[in-house]
Amino acid sequence: MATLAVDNRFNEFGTMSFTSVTRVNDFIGYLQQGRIMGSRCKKCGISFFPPRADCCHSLDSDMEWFEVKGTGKLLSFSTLRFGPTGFTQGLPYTIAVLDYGDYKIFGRIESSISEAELHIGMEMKTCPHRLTGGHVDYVFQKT
Amino acid sequence: MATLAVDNRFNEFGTMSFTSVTRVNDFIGYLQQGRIMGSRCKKCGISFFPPRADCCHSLDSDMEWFEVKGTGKLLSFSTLRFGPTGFTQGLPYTIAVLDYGDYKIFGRIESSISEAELHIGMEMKTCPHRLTGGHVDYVFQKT
Amino acid sequence: MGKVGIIGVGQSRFVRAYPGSIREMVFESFKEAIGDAKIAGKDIDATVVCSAPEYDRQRSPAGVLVEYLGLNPQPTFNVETLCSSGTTGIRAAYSLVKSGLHDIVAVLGFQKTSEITAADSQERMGRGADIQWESPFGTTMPAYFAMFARGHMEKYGTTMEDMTRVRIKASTYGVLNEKAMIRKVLTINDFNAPASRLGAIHSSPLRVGDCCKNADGSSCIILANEEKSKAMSEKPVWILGLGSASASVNMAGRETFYSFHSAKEAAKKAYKMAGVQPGDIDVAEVHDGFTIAEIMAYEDLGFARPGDGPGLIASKETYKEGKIPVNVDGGILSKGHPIAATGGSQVRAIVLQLRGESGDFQVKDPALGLVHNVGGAGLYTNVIILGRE
Amino acid sequence: MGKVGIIGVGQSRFVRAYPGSIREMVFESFKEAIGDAKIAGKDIDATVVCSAPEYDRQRSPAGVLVEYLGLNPQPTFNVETLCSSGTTGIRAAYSLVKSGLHDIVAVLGFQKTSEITAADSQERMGRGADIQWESPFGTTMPAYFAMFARGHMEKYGTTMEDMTRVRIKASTYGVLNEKAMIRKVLTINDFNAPASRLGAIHSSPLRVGDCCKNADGSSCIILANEEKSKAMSEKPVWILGLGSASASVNMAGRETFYSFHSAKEAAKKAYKMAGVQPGDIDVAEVHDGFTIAEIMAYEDLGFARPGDGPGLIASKETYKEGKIPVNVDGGILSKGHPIAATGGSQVRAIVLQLRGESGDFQVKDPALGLVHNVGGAGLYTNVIILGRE
Ligand SMILES: [Zn+2]
Ligand SMILES: [Zn+2]
Repeated sequence: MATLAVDNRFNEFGTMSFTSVTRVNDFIGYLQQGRIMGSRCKKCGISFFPPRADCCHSLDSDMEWFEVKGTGKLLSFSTLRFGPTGFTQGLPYTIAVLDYGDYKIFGRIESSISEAELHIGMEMKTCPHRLTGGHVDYVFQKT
Repeated sequence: MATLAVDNRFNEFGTMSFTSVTRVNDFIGYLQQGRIMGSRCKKCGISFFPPRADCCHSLDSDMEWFEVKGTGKLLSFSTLRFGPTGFTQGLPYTIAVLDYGDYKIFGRIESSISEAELHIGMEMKTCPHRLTGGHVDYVFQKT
Repeated sequence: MGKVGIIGVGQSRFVRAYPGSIREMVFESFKEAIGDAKIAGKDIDATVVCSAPEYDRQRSPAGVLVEYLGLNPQPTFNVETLCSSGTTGIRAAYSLVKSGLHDIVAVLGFQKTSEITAADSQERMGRGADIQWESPFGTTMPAYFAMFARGHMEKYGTTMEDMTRVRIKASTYGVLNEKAMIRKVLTINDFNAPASRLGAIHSSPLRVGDCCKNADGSSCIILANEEKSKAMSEKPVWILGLGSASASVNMAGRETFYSFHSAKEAAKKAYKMAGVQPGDIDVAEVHDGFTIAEIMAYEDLGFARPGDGPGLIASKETYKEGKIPVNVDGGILSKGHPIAATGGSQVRAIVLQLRGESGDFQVKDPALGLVHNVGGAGLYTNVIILGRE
Repeated sequence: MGKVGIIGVGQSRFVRAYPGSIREMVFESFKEAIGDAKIAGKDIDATVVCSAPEYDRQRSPAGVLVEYLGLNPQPTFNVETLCSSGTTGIRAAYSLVKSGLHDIVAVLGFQKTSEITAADSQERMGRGADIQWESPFGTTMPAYFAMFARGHMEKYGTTMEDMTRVRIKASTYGVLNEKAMIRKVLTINDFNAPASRLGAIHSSPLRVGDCCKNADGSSCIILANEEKSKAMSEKPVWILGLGSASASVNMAGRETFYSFHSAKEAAKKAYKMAGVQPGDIDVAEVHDGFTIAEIMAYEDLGFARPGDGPGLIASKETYKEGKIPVNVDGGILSKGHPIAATGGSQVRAIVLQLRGESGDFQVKDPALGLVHNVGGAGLYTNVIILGRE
């Protein structure tokens, strides 16, 4: 994983990023290529999302990337009518968690999907998403 | 002492203020009139500078204003060549403490006084001072 | 090792915008607690200051506060666990006393949220989430709790009307509490009337009326060892049990969305330490920052079985005359939420109940009380069990 | 009540800019401490997180760190006393163990100061002063310590050369410490040469070379009760004395400018609790954020009489072979100052000394060690006495 002193790619994650430097900055590189990646401990085999540079089970730092594939089950969601500073332009928007079994993913529902179309337990997929200004994140879409 | 919800006069204290609302906002009113005031507990008779709305001895809040007069003895000082964000324009400047006996005052030495003119123990006086933008504070001057 | 007692409690009136500085605001509750304990500042061996630091520009407020209160050179430090900072301070103070390091410790909790806008406040609370992986999506505390509300509705069939009942109960007692910020009796009409402000969706399914409001305020709780408690206080209240737990900050690390695992863990530890059961509790303060949070608290604390929280409030068993009165001082929903002052206010409420000094909302002769204080969306929970004996 | 021991210590390398996030930086010292203690994460019953929160955008870092380290659902909280936050965490952890609430507690100290500019950093440190009455004048920590340097010079005739000696000693050991940020042997020429960077005035009378540099880093100290310490560790180090004190944050509240009253108070309490005298201490880490601070520490701790601090270093008695070796790991001046990680680094240095594991800078067979950690310009001081028995 990248360890360049000036690798601040994480600045480009989401509508507004609060983190610049992280040892999992390659996540952003993959995302810009259209791939959503988690990390897996080579020793334990445990899959982590969000990805980590270090395994909290074995305390090893020898990790490999894996691609998030398939669908996850919608665990819960909420549509915000009030957003924090920096996010009010995009209102309303819906945050949610998908359960992929080995791991879960927190993110936003794709903006064209109405709340009425959502129900807990439905299968959704996680898709790369480009924002203005070169920022990237991911959204949950219907299968 | 003032208790208006919108009395934010303390915004005008010093080069850059970090406090807007305080129950001793009248200090700023007096300072704008050219008077430097401390506060005294009516019950204990203890004089406080900086002024307080509450006495930490009797836990009473019945205070009266008194004017800082006469001279104080220079206890220590330092001339800054590096200042924090918002203060670099005025460099170098000298911070100091004067001992008035009943109380002490922290502030800046008047900018025309060179460091070579200063020595610990010298008598100085505290004078009102106007800054740009309607801000006010006080400076220590030679007697 | 002896017991640890609470010998003095104080709270400022919680307000939208306190017309003074943090030191002046904290002075109010400190003076009340000192007067309540009938001690002097010099009797205090150490202080613990509770604050969520993003709300004020003063760094390291502990230093400023102890100077203003005349408590130098005694030691002090700041503690923080978001909205549960106040009870974290009490836990820290308990251990300082119990360990023998200090005899008498004051816990000062405060927040002056009025100096920033509501959106900025949500942004700061959002940064109490995982700033790397969640805040970039525009998260807020109401939206996190809303996910638990939706999870609870899905799992147990809980309705918006069940949540409305929590707010109505809070208003019933808030109107009686002179220190509360919101003092208006609410009815179901306040939610259901057309164009109702409280009924408007905030973060679905939660409505504006399901969410607490930020406030300015301070609280002060004074703890002492057993010897000093008995010597100095006519009615010391004893800390019998303390439980604390954490959960993953990232929602992707949570197993379920209808319960707070940290609350269940903290409760289990507190009950074990006190050697009591949920059914033994006579009066409780739970963290009702959101209506759903009170319903989940009933279940996480064992006052109701999982899914039976709505039934407990529907049958009014958490009213003052019920089998387990909860938040009968109006709770956070009525008092307002000055983040790190809230835990101290909850503890004060239970101490006054156990002393029989709660006036209009006094529960009949309680012997055991409980405080449940949550930081973040179940990220941290503290549970404290207090008793007369 | 049994003793409280330290069974594991860890520290990341202190660097100017850590190429990762705070969670990743804390992982480094945590892993080292866990390995040192030969325990697993699940053995840890609670964590205390030490951070001066203005340096990072993550609010409430405790939650994020315990999740990353796999320590849920055990409780955690944040503590802060500016530059002494690290030892405040150890004091809090001591009382959590001693009180019986927990058996094993990890103290995580960290700061990532590199994400903000040096001027912004000074501004934040300045807001660690009284923001109402002092920060509007443009205060910084170097200027505050400079006022004490000038006071000490006036009172005792201390010279700039005396202060230079402190920095030279630090550099002597910093070069040997693989975890130090600044690893270069300095001589008096580095201060006195024309156009010398270290000799340039920073805040008179202090020069650039009298001031430490901010750093990024983390530390981890693992405490355990007596039973677990003896069972788990071959060489537990015991916490024998703890002293803590505060002083007025406003310089207008200080009596003198040649000593820190909080340090004298804290030392008095720590010596009393441990039942030892200054002359009994075999090795010490003192808070040398500024050269003058180490000289004052000698006097405040009783290693030298008031005014005799300069003589103690001039006679090299605080070198490794002297009667009271001080900061022989390079101190803050060489290691760099990752604010809330510093206290843990100091404690780690003494623990390794008492175990005989300090390598190139091992003092001969020390039995008693002392840590002195100052927050602000003498606003807070913690003193901790550690021993092999
Ligand atoms: Zn692993
Ligand atoms: Zn008085």
